[in-house]
Amino acid sequence: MPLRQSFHHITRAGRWVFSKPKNEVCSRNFSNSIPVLNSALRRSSLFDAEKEKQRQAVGRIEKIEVDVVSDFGNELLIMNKDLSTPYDCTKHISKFVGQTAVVALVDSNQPWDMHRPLSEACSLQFLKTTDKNPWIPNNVFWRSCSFMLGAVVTEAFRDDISVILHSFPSPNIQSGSFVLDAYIGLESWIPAPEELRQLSKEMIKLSERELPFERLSVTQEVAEEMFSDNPYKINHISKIFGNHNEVVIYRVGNHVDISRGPMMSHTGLIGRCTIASTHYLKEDQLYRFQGVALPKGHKLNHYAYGILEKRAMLLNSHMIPSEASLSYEPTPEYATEAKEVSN
Amino acid sequence: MRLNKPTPLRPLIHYAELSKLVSRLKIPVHWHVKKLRRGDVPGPEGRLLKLRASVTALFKYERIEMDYYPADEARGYAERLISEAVRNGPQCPETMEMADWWLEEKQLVHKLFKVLVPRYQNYPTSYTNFYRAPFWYFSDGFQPQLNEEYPDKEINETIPAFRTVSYPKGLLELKGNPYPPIFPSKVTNPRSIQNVLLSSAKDFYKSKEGGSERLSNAESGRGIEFVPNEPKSDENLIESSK
Amino acid sequence: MAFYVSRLSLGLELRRLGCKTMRCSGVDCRSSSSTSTTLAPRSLADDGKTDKLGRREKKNLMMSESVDKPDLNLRFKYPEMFPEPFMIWRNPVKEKLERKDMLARRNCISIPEFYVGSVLRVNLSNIHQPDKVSSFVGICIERKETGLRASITLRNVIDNLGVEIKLELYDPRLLKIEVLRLERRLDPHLRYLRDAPPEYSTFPLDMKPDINRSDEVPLNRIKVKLNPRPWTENWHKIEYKGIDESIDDLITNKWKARRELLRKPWEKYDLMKTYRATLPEEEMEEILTEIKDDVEEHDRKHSRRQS
Amino acid sequence: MWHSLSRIFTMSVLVNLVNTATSCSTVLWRGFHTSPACHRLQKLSRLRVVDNSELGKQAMLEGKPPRIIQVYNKNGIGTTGDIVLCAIKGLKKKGVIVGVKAQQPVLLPRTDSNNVVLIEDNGTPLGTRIVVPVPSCLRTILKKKTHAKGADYTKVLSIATRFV
Amino acid sequence: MRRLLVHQPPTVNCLWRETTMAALRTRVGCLLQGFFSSSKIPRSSFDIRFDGCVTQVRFKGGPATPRFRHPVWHVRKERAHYPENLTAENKEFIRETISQDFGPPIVAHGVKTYDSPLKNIEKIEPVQWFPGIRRTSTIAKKIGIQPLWLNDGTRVMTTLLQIVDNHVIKYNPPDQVIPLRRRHKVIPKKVLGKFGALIVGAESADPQEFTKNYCGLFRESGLPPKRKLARFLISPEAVLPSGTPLNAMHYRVGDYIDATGFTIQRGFQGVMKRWGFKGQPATHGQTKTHRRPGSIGGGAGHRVWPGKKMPGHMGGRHRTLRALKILRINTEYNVLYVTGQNIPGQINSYIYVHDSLSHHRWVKDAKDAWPLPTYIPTETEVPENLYASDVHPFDAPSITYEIVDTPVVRTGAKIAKAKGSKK
Repeated sequence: MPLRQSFHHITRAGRWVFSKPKNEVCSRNFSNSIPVLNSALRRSSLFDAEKEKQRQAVGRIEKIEVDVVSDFGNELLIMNKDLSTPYDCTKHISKFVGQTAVVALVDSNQPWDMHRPLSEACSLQFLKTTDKNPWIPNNVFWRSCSFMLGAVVTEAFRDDISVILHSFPSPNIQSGSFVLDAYIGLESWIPAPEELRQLSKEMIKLSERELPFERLSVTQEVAEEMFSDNPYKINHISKIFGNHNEVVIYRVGNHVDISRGPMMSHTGLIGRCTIASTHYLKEDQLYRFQGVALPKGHKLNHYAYGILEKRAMLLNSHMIPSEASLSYEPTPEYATEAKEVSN
Repeated sequence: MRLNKPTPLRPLIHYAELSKLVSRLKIPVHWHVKKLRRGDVPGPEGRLLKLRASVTALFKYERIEMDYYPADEARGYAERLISEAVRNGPQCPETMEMADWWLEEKQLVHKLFKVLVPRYQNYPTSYTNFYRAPFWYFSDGFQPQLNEEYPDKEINETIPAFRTVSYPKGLLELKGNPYPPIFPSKVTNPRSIQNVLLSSAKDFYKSKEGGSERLSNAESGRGIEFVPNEPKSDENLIESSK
Repeated sequence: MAFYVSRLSLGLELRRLGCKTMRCSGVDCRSSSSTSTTLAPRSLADDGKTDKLGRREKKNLMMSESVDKPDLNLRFKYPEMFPEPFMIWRNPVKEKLERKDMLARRNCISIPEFYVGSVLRVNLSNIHQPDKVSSFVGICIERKETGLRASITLRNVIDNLGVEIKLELYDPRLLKIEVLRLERRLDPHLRYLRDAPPEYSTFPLDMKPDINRSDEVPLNRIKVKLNPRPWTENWHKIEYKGIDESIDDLITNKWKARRELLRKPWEKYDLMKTYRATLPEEEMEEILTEIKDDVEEHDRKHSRRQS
Repeated sequence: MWHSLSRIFTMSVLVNLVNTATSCSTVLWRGFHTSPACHRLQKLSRLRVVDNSELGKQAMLEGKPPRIIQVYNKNGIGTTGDIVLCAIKGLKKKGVIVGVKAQQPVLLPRTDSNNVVLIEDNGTPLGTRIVVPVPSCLRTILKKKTHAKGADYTKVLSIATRFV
Repeated sequence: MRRLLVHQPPTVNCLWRETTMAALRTRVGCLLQGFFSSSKIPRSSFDIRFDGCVTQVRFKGGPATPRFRHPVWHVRKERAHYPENLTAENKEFIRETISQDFGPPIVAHGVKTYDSPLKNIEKIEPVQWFPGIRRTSTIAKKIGIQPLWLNDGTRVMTTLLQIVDNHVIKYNPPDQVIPLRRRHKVIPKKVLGKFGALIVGAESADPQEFTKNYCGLFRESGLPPKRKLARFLISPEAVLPSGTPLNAMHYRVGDYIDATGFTIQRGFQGVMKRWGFKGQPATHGQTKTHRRPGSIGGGAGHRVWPGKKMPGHMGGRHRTLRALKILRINTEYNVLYVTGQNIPGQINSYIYVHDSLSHHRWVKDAKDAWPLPTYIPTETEVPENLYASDVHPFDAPSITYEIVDTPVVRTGAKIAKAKGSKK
């Protein structure tokens, strides 16, 4: 098939034209032979192993009927149980839907990750931020931004500075910024504008890689093994497991973190992003990173966006860990259940 | 400044014609008049006859697609005709004469006074919509008319191929027509993320703490720089002659 | 400009004509002038109808109806107050300033109501005859231009010689303008009196004012018989209402045939031509409301001075 | 090139024509070109003599009005107050233009005919009276043109009956 | 006829892409069809289906006209306008924020100037005049032409120049001034390094209209972005702090100015209109040469010398009209009434107003000097209209003349002189 190969080669250039192999979930082939360089890579390889294990556990492939509901009519798809994801369903509909959908909605009430296998016959809807009621996708987007900020913050600092992520609170768009709390071993660091710009740049770079958000539900032991070097997370995991009997972890690239989810389809959905400020939370000895972002396709002039940026510079007091622990149990992200879906 | 504009010539009138009273049109009116040609009748009369056909078609079908510039001209005449009809009503003989002349079919005169005038009675905006339309191509099913002077088919196929692509097209419609709208209705969604962010920012700044924080923040001046690529010297500025 | 894809997915890219074109110079400034002609800074500061960006709130239709409108018939009384309707030459600030100057001059001397066809006496100071007031009596045969450039032409036959003088209405050399006979004629100008027998434009230099104080200005329907050719202009080309039909005897058959060709019966149907040649009614009302108070005060002042 | 005749001259010709051929419109059409009005007073332009000199009266009655053969100014186009040299009845006489048909600036009168007053070389008018009104700006203009040793043009003003 | 080649990637899956590509493909097909149908080749052999699409977009274009092209490093001013889908309340909120940031303009654009909200504006101290000092010029708008009458009754046509909301944006000292157009104009050495550049902006506008880069130019001065920017060369002594407003009182009545504008576009014109050639006779055996230039040279050179006046594009150039007198100033609307009705540029276009550099009109003495570096407002109220001494105000009584004896005149005649209107 030389022609077909060359064809593929040509079409690499177009970003929206053809999917890149790296977008495919199954194409990730993280070899165990690579030596574990740091904790992030170690976590990632553990994630791979756990994922492969869960994949093997599926056993015999069963078929389920998935009814895809859209404005243009319904479509009935026969998919594989515990293997096919909503993203796989979009491949039978349109590439465009697969690229733009933020999150899926199963049986009109349960938000479902685009890369999470479907476990039973259901009806499926794809949600976008441009929908009439974009409450779910907006919150998913906001949460994913916090997650990505964690990935960026982990990578961004020098090697001699140990970054330990604490957590990020449940998404609150009204608060004006998405938030990440992390321990970075510094106390009086006030970031210069260039440093903040560098963080924003890293966010955009991550977004341009269009990495998928992969989801796994693991047991307490696996999770504790993964986050063995993170005392905050160890603390969280035990509390979470006590409440929910499972721990949900997500991965983007090599970054793995705990979150209830759901997350958006891939990182490329961020259109515009600014990391506006950091604030030192004295009681927790944590740094709070704050940013503001807009999804792709939502355009705003520079002045209006500047207003949002200026607001994001102020301290977002939404669920500061030391205060939140008094009223919410256990970790903030798990504490608040999703509000009514049909808000 | 656009360069292709015609040179302004001094108009022949030096004062406003005060004896006539007209209502203000709600469309942008160009100061220069586009010359239009009609084959059989030369000059401004041919221009008006050509526009008359367009105006009649507009009143008949309520949505037409035609060459952009004739459509732009015809839009003004249609607006004026409706505004005269709304203003004076069918009792005014001059208005009736205008409607008689501009609308070639008799039933359209009735339509103007009985359908359109009630429709546009208290219209705060213009009565027509005007859009740019795509070019016409053979592939869209457009067949240029054969030129009878040249019965040779080959010539007839080559000549219009160049002529048909060279003129932009426009779409002209009366407002309130029965067809489905050309664009989906532009209802801004207050729940979209930028609106949520802005309205929450508004609430935040309106509240007391936001207002005070805003001031303190402005004074400290710490945070993000909003000025990328500020040039070093004044060489980026428009030159002056001194 | 944004490009949309139509909902019917026809692939049509339709571009909406926005109002962006309003800013370029070649486009009607009338529609924008509703906000910009009312530019009096002091009054703006007082009434507080502007928002914080200085944009003036749009008046409701209902609001404008409740405000009492000025009498539109006044527009014939002060025709030079209305600017030339050539849109790319207009500027609301300049028109406003010019009207202010005109009103200031009207405060000094009385510029009465008169029309083309009225007989006037003007007193003016003449640099060639210092210490004297020279005066001229004549029929107004033309009224041209607007604003401070407004001018009139007076014609009289003195000692069997037709004499015309062009005057600028706002010239400070004018001392007095007196209307001797107030009437209108059928045509916008009476330049054809130059080619008419002298009795049509002969007025005694010591003519007494003869004005009937009725509300309506009388319309003189006199038809002028022209002299035989040659003429100063081709009067047969345009149908003047004030020229007698005997003009047909004065021209050749060839000219008559050509006259038929020169007629433009379609011109009255050219609605946009009419629109471009006039000011919209709304704008006339704005101007009249602006000048109304000052003008009434001047009239009262000058009438008191005369009596 | 035919220049048009002045108003009075044309009138006299036409009156004759009308008398001879009544109610026949085609007769009025003349075989030579008449532009509507000669607004430029240059060489060979015809003038109307408006004083009561014998020479002028005779020339006008005979239908042989004077023609300009020289305009004494820089551009060769005469206006009010210019001195011209006229050919009248085989004689060369100077004249002062006291009224023109062309468009005039504000406050200067414009007349229906191009009028001239005949003078001698020293500025003395041939006649004793000007029968039509003359523009008042002549006072300034002629005073300016008068020099102590040259001709005294202000004498023309003294025979004027009415100023406009 | 210009041809524009557009290369597009081939097949796509998205719906809108597909339709577009289909349209493009068929367009190429039809163009080729039209092209080849005139030849005798059967059409079927040219029934090409394109995978990689190359399409032609053809349009009718006018003649190429000279255009001012900004350098590549010029800050882009216009931004793309796209639907932002903001609710009315949010738009209102943005507008409020703008007015909070920059302070509300007193009146909408054009008439009154933007009032600076800054507290610590540097106080301007008057500067001593010395020969050769140059102060800043201003940006005005040509708003119309109207007559004024002088005291002796003569009428002069004046152009109204409105100084629209001018503020000083920035100052670049002489060592940072980079002359523009180095290639075309040789900048004299005495000028280089002697004058600094003062950047002045006119007409404040909504920052949402412009790009972020352009708005950044105004950040240091604390002003909203301006519609028009200009650079004026000034002596370093006459420098003004950024944010200083400039108004009509920068000039005085009776001063002389130079006005620079962008002349009206007239398109491609022949020599008669462009250069005022006489043309050639209408008759007498002329064949198709009535408005042509005639000979354009010859003799020993056998060449056309550079600078020969020929047909070409007329208008659209910066031109300066010098030594125009200011007859009147309206301080309320910031309008200068300047002699002449031929100031380059259309009505409502921008004009740069400089102090006159005309040889006879520049300031040569300290006692004639204009206010330096600019007019500093005082406690006394300025009247709305300022007239030059020889101008007749409109609210003054009519002009009358009286006889004044002048013994100098040789003829002994008496000349008239204007009376009245002397307040």
